Amino acid sequence: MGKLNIDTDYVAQLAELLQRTGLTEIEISEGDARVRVVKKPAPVYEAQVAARPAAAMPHSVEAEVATANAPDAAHPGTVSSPMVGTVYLYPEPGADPFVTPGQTVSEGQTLLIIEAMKVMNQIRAPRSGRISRIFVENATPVEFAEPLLVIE
Amino acid sequence: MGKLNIDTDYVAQLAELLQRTGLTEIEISEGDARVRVVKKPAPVYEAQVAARPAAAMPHSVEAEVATANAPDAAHPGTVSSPMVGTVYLYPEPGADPFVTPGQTVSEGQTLLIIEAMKVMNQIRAPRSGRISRIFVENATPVEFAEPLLVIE
Amino acid sequence: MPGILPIKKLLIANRGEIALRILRATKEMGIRSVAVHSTADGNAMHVRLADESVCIGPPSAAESYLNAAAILSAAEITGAEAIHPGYGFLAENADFAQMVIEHGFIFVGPTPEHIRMMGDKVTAKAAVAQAGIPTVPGSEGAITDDETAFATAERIGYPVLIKAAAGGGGRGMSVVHARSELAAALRSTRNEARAGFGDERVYLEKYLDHPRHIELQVMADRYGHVVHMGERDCSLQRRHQKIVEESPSPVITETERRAIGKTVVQALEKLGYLGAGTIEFLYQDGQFYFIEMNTRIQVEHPVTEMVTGIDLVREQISVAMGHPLSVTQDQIRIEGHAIECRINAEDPKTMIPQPGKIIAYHPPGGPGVRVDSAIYSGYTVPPYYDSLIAKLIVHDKDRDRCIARLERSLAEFVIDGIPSSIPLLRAILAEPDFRESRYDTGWLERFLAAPPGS
Amino acid sequence: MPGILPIKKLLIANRGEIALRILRATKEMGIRSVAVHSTADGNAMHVRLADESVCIGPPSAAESYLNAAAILSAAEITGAEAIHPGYGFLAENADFAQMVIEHGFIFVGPTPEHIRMMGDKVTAKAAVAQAGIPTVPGSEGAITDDETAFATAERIGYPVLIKAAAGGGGRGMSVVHARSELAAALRSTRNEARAGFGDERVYLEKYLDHPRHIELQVMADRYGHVVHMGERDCSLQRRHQKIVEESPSPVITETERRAIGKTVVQALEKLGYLGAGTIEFLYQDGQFYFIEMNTRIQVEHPVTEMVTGIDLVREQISVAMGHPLSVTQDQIRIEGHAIECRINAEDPKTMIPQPGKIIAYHPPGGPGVRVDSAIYSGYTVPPYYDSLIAKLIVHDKDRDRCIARLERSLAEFVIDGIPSSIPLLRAILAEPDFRESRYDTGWLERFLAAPPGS
Repeated sequence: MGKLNIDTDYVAQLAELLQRTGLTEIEISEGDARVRVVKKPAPVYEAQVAARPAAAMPHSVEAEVATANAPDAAHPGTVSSPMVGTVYLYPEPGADPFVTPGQTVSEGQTLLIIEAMKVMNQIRAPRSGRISRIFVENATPVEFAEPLLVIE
Repeated sequence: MGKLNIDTDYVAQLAELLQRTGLTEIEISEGDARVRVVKKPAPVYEAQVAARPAAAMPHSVEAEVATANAPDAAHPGTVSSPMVGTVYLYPEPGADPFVTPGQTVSEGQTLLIIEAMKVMNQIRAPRSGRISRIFVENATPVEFAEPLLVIE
Repeated sequence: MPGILPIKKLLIANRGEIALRILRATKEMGIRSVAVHSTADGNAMHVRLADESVCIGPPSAAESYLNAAAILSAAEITGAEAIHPGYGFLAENADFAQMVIEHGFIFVGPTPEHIRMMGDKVTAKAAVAQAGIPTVPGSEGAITDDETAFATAERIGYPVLIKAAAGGGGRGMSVVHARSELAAALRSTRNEARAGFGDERVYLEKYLDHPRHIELQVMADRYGHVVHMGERDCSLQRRHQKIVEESPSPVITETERRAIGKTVVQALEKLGYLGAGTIEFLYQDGQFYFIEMNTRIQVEHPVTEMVTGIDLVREQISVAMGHPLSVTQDQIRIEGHAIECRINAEDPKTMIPQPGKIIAYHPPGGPGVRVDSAIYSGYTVPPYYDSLIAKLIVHDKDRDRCIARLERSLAEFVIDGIPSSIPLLRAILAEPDFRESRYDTGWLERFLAAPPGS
Repeated sequence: MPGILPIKKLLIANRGEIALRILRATKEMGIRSVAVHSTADGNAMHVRLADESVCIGPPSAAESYLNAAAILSAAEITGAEAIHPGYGFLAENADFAQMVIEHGFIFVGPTPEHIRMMGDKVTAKAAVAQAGIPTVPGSEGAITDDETAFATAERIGYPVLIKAAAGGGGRGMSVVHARSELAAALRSTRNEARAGFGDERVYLEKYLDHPRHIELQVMADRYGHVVHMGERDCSLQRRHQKIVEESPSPVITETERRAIGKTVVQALEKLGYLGAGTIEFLYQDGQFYFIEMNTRIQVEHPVTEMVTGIDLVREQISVAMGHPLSVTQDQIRIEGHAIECRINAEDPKTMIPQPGKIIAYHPPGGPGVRVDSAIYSGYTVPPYYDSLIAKLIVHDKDRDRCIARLERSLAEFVIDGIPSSIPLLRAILAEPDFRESRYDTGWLERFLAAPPGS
């Protein structure tokens, strides 16, 4: 059985890295050698406090929006609102919508309009792709960073 | 089957490293050798609340007593004070103490006196054995449940 | 000042929020504090914040907070000069007060004689009646003939209550609304009493069918000065447990307040009372009827503190030291409105106590909000004692604003891990009867028996 | 009532404790609330408690809380009728107030004209001086000859300050204590100014070597009524940041209070001011010298609320709706004493902000204690904004008792996980200079530079 050598500098270096990066665990293996350092995350407690008052309090618009969109908001193709305002899906009343789910769009194409301070702001596609989902409805308010639609 | 060797220096070194780096776990394996040291994370929330206000506040008699005696209070042979009062180790000033460390006592033998409400209460040995430690000093106050001495 | 007995160290013979309340007063007065506690309360807030603490016994109150010998021993070994009993436990135990004094300590409260006098309902009623405080009118003794019954009923006014002398707990009583019903009711109650208790003697007493519970806060010093600090309306009760208290009472006029205040002050001057006290009345149709006197600080004292600006616990300790009252009657003003809500660790529906661990605690803040509580996040409410865990007291210019402030404060209040009475309190506050002050001592039980949604 | 513009929904254009303070007022007034917040503040207390909330931008204040377009859009999409700016951010931005009004919303604050007037030090000083408020006396313009310098110094009294017109930040200034030093000092300051700034023009101004910062709280309605609510003494400052504020000032007499109050009220009546405002003065040797006027609610407004019993934020919203003031000058009484301590998330020694996660939070309670704070256990103080995390305000009968109550409250206060200024506040409170009111605006910096233990 071979003697185990501790490279304290090595571990300390990893610890420092852990600290700096905010990671909770580092594991490095090379051949049959393996080093793993872990730093347990802080409790536990905050989650409960954070969750409970919100539940006990009146629902906010934001909380509802967040709940409804949270799963999709994480999608890498999500286009979020760059401003607070009212979203319009049609160039004018009675017209066809700018885009519909399933449609393919090219970069720079107008996706929808957000009216803020009486100004109509065209929101353009940041990349080409297929519209897989539209979260917002016509003539409804949107917040900053609220998911608008997904381009896949 | 090879004998398991514990390299205490090695483990101590890891423990020291753990302490110094603030890590909670270190695991090192090389070939079929593997060492893993863990230090449980600092207590969960309530313990912190419990600890901090006390630390920030003036020390209480109780806290000091608890700190001094806590490890021994858990000893199964500990005799605790059944009342609040003033403890006396001697039957009268100038006399020999009722008991001394190392002495063997028999069940029912007077160990010390606790004065409460001007009444002298003889505290008797609940079992026979050897006095291994006396925690209290003569003519000092004791609380309810405060460890007095240990009979082994 | 001559006759002053300075208190440098005070022992707090209580636990929970009132122990913390007394502790806060000692800190502000520069008095060192000694907390006593059972083994179940080693982590209690007042123990942590006290200058010294002494464990006095096991969890059982009988062996700890009611253990007079242990408490006196704790005072002796710590060198405290005075003992504050709080409320409950030994607060109205005349023997304890006597022992405290005999052992050379200052008892923060009235004399043992006054505690004893007021501790017995019969002697208390007789003493205050003689001192001029109105009591519930009734027959002098047992009524044996109809003539005396008619005359008595005429004198005290209908409706009257016929009570069997040997009865109790609601048995052997009947209410008579008019003269025409009296003779028959007397006969049947006597028969019932004879059959039920083997004793046919009955009494007559005025019957109050929609009384409010109104109590007057008083404070007296060693120099014969007595002041009152207005009333508290504590009509919202369940099984005689107060839930919501307010000051001033929404049904008392300034004239009534002055009149009953003057009566009470004069009576206590006659009796030579000392310290804090509360005279409890039933109030109906403009009349006050004495129930009992509490010879201690009350749970609901903060509402009086909020409307008068007077620190009652500080004043208690101050007069116990021999200082004269810090205020005269004409300096006491009732300003704005204050309401206290008692928050218990209990199921809000069944009101069954639910001790346990508090995972999250966040009290409300902002203007006009006071919280008296000894709990904190991570604290475990022990199962051995009272379920009161917090008092929320709110002050504002008038009753409507006070209720609005109370509602927003209750909505902010977070107590997690155990159920609390906060939902019940919010439900009560939402009731039109409460908002319009239409409630008597029976209202809450009726509300709980048949809530509007049922 | 004619001319009333009811507010049913109000947007709070701020964050932190003042957003929560405004929110509490709306709840108590029955007004629906809209919180706006950056992406960093999604978990903020005021966001959670608001009826509605709108995310208005990324963490950077410039793109969120200072983003007028986003805030107005948020008001539009939620249908709010009014915007309360709080303090800081857009509170004293006249253009923003103008935009709010032009978009048809009520701005809870004064007119844009008054904000603009008071936002410029020169026009502000001229305006208030003309309205009768005392300002720091000095030369009318640049001083070019010694004769004018002598005459001016004679008029305003020694010591005087020679200030280079182009100077600033403490450079290009010299203090002259006597006539004999003036000519030489003028020469050297001119030379310095010419060398340093290429401009040798200098001004003369009265030099205050131990001033206190005293400010008057005022409130005005649309009907020309103005009242003042006494003063706040905010002399404990570090780098012009107030740390401890109290009311009444321990150095102002009732006569002085009335006189300066009357002067200020008359001046604001002349100016036709509306809403809440604060006139800040330096005070030395019995004289007041105007510094500036803040046209908004102040951080330290609670001390005034505690001694007057007036809810200033409620009053602000009420007068913004067009209601007349709820009180007249003779109904306003200063009762007892109040002190506010600002608790910052910062290293108590270096005073460097230390944002981070709060592991445990337990505010003090009991009588006379108010906490205005938007933090809670588990909350993370974001690094983007002000480090103020809590205000502890204490009220009691007099200053000594108020300090004792403050000390016990600070000792009870638990904020764990990040450092706070609580230890610094406790150290200040322990200082004899503070206890005996011997401090001026330079005291705290001297104390911090050389604490007694050093």
